[in-house]
Amino acid sequence: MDDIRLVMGSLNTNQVMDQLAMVAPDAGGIASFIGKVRASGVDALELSYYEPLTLPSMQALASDAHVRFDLMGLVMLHRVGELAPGEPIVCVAAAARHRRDAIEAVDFCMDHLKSAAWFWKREKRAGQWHWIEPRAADHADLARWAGKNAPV
Amino acid sequence: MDDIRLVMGSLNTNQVMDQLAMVAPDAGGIASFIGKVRASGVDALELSYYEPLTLPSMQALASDAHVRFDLMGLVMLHRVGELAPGEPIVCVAAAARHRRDAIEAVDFCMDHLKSAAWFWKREKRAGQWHWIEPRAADHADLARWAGKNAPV
Amino acid sequence: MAVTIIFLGPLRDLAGTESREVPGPLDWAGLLDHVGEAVAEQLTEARINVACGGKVLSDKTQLSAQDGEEVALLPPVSGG
Amino acid sequence: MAVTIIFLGPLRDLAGTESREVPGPLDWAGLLDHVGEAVAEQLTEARINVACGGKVLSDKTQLSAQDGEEVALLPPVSGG
Repeated sequence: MDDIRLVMGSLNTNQVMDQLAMVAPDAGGIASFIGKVRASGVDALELSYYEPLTLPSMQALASDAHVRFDLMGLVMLHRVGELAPGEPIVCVAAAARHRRDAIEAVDFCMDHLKSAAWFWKREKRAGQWHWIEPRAADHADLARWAGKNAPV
Repeated sequence: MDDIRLVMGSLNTNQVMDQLAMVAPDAGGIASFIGKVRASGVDALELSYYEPLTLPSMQALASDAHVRFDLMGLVMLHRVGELAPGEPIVCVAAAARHRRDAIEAVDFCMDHLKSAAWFWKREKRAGQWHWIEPRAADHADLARWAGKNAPV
Repeated sequence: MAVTIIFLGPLRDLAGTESREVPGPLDWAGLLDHVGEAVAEQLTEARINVACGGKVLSDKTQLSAQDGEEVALLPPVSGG
Repeated sequence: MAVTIIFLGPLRDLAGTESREVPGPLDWAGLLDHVGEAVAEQLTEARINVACGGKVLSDKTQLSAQDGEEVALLPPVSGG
């Protein structure tokens, strides 16, 4: 039921949500997070990846999420290439019987995609490209999961 | 920018998400939770409310969420009346500069809507109506917010 | 004019009606008298709240509803 | 056949190229020799990982790439 993908073209998040609702009709809830390029301040965003590692690392993350949370479906779509302001970068959605499994799975996957998955991100501002590293807050967010409900 | 409503007819969650993305173009992320009537097991669900308390309590909850989290937009739509299997009951979505504000705001609002907002819920199973009370887990979820980042 | 008592959620089933008009003013003892034995028994439990004029009472036994006011009997909630 | 070195993220800018072919086999000392001074300096930092044949090395100084294999230099990641 999972849909874990790198997306080259545009990302239709509504379609993703509709699809997840269809494959998990008995879910009591669907949580989601959509990360976007801010509409102002940047000219463009570029996501690069390394084929042999990036998708396998996302699939491993999805497996971890299933071990930690009771899920009926999980979607994890991540754009690669150059993105325009306002475009979605990432869409994570989880369907579960109970709402906290769905919400926590999304939180867990996003924390890992932000600072522990094989992506490199740069922003173009005023015509110049700048590489982005995770903020201290991103590392702190990731550390919350260490040892907690660890996969067995 | 907020949209806090009781909804009598059907609830178009995709429209809600698109609208929030439009009113908060500089949000880095949008988190959401959609609670649904499970497709199997129940014939119908009925949500009743008390006009003088219910919407004001949702508006107060939205204000609380703004005090606790740095939000650029908040949507909280709750169905009332009789619902069919598969229909969305509630849709909470939050737009924020940083993802954890968005995700935590949705978590916070859902915990309160589940067991601290003026709704009464009953399910029809095998032709019989049964009133539903929050599960112990719902009370525990709600208690997580007591005293934590309390509004000043 | 009268006081309107509103029965919410499962109390509606127990009372057999959504609302009832009773002569005002209405205090706690009067309320217990007017709602029937089954509802009165529930009302004495801490988990049942009472609102008067759109405000939830911090102490329901201090109820003092005037003619034209609405008194709502609020069992434990469940939304979402 | 050769070993292909892949420069990811900011290391691509520093190397001035996305990849470079060097004769195999390639060990840690050889890698430092072939990537240029700027990249070599970065590589010695703990925050840069090295993958060989699609596996991230737990100890990059133990690198032992054979002809036909790909060696990827992985700076700190940032997604989402």
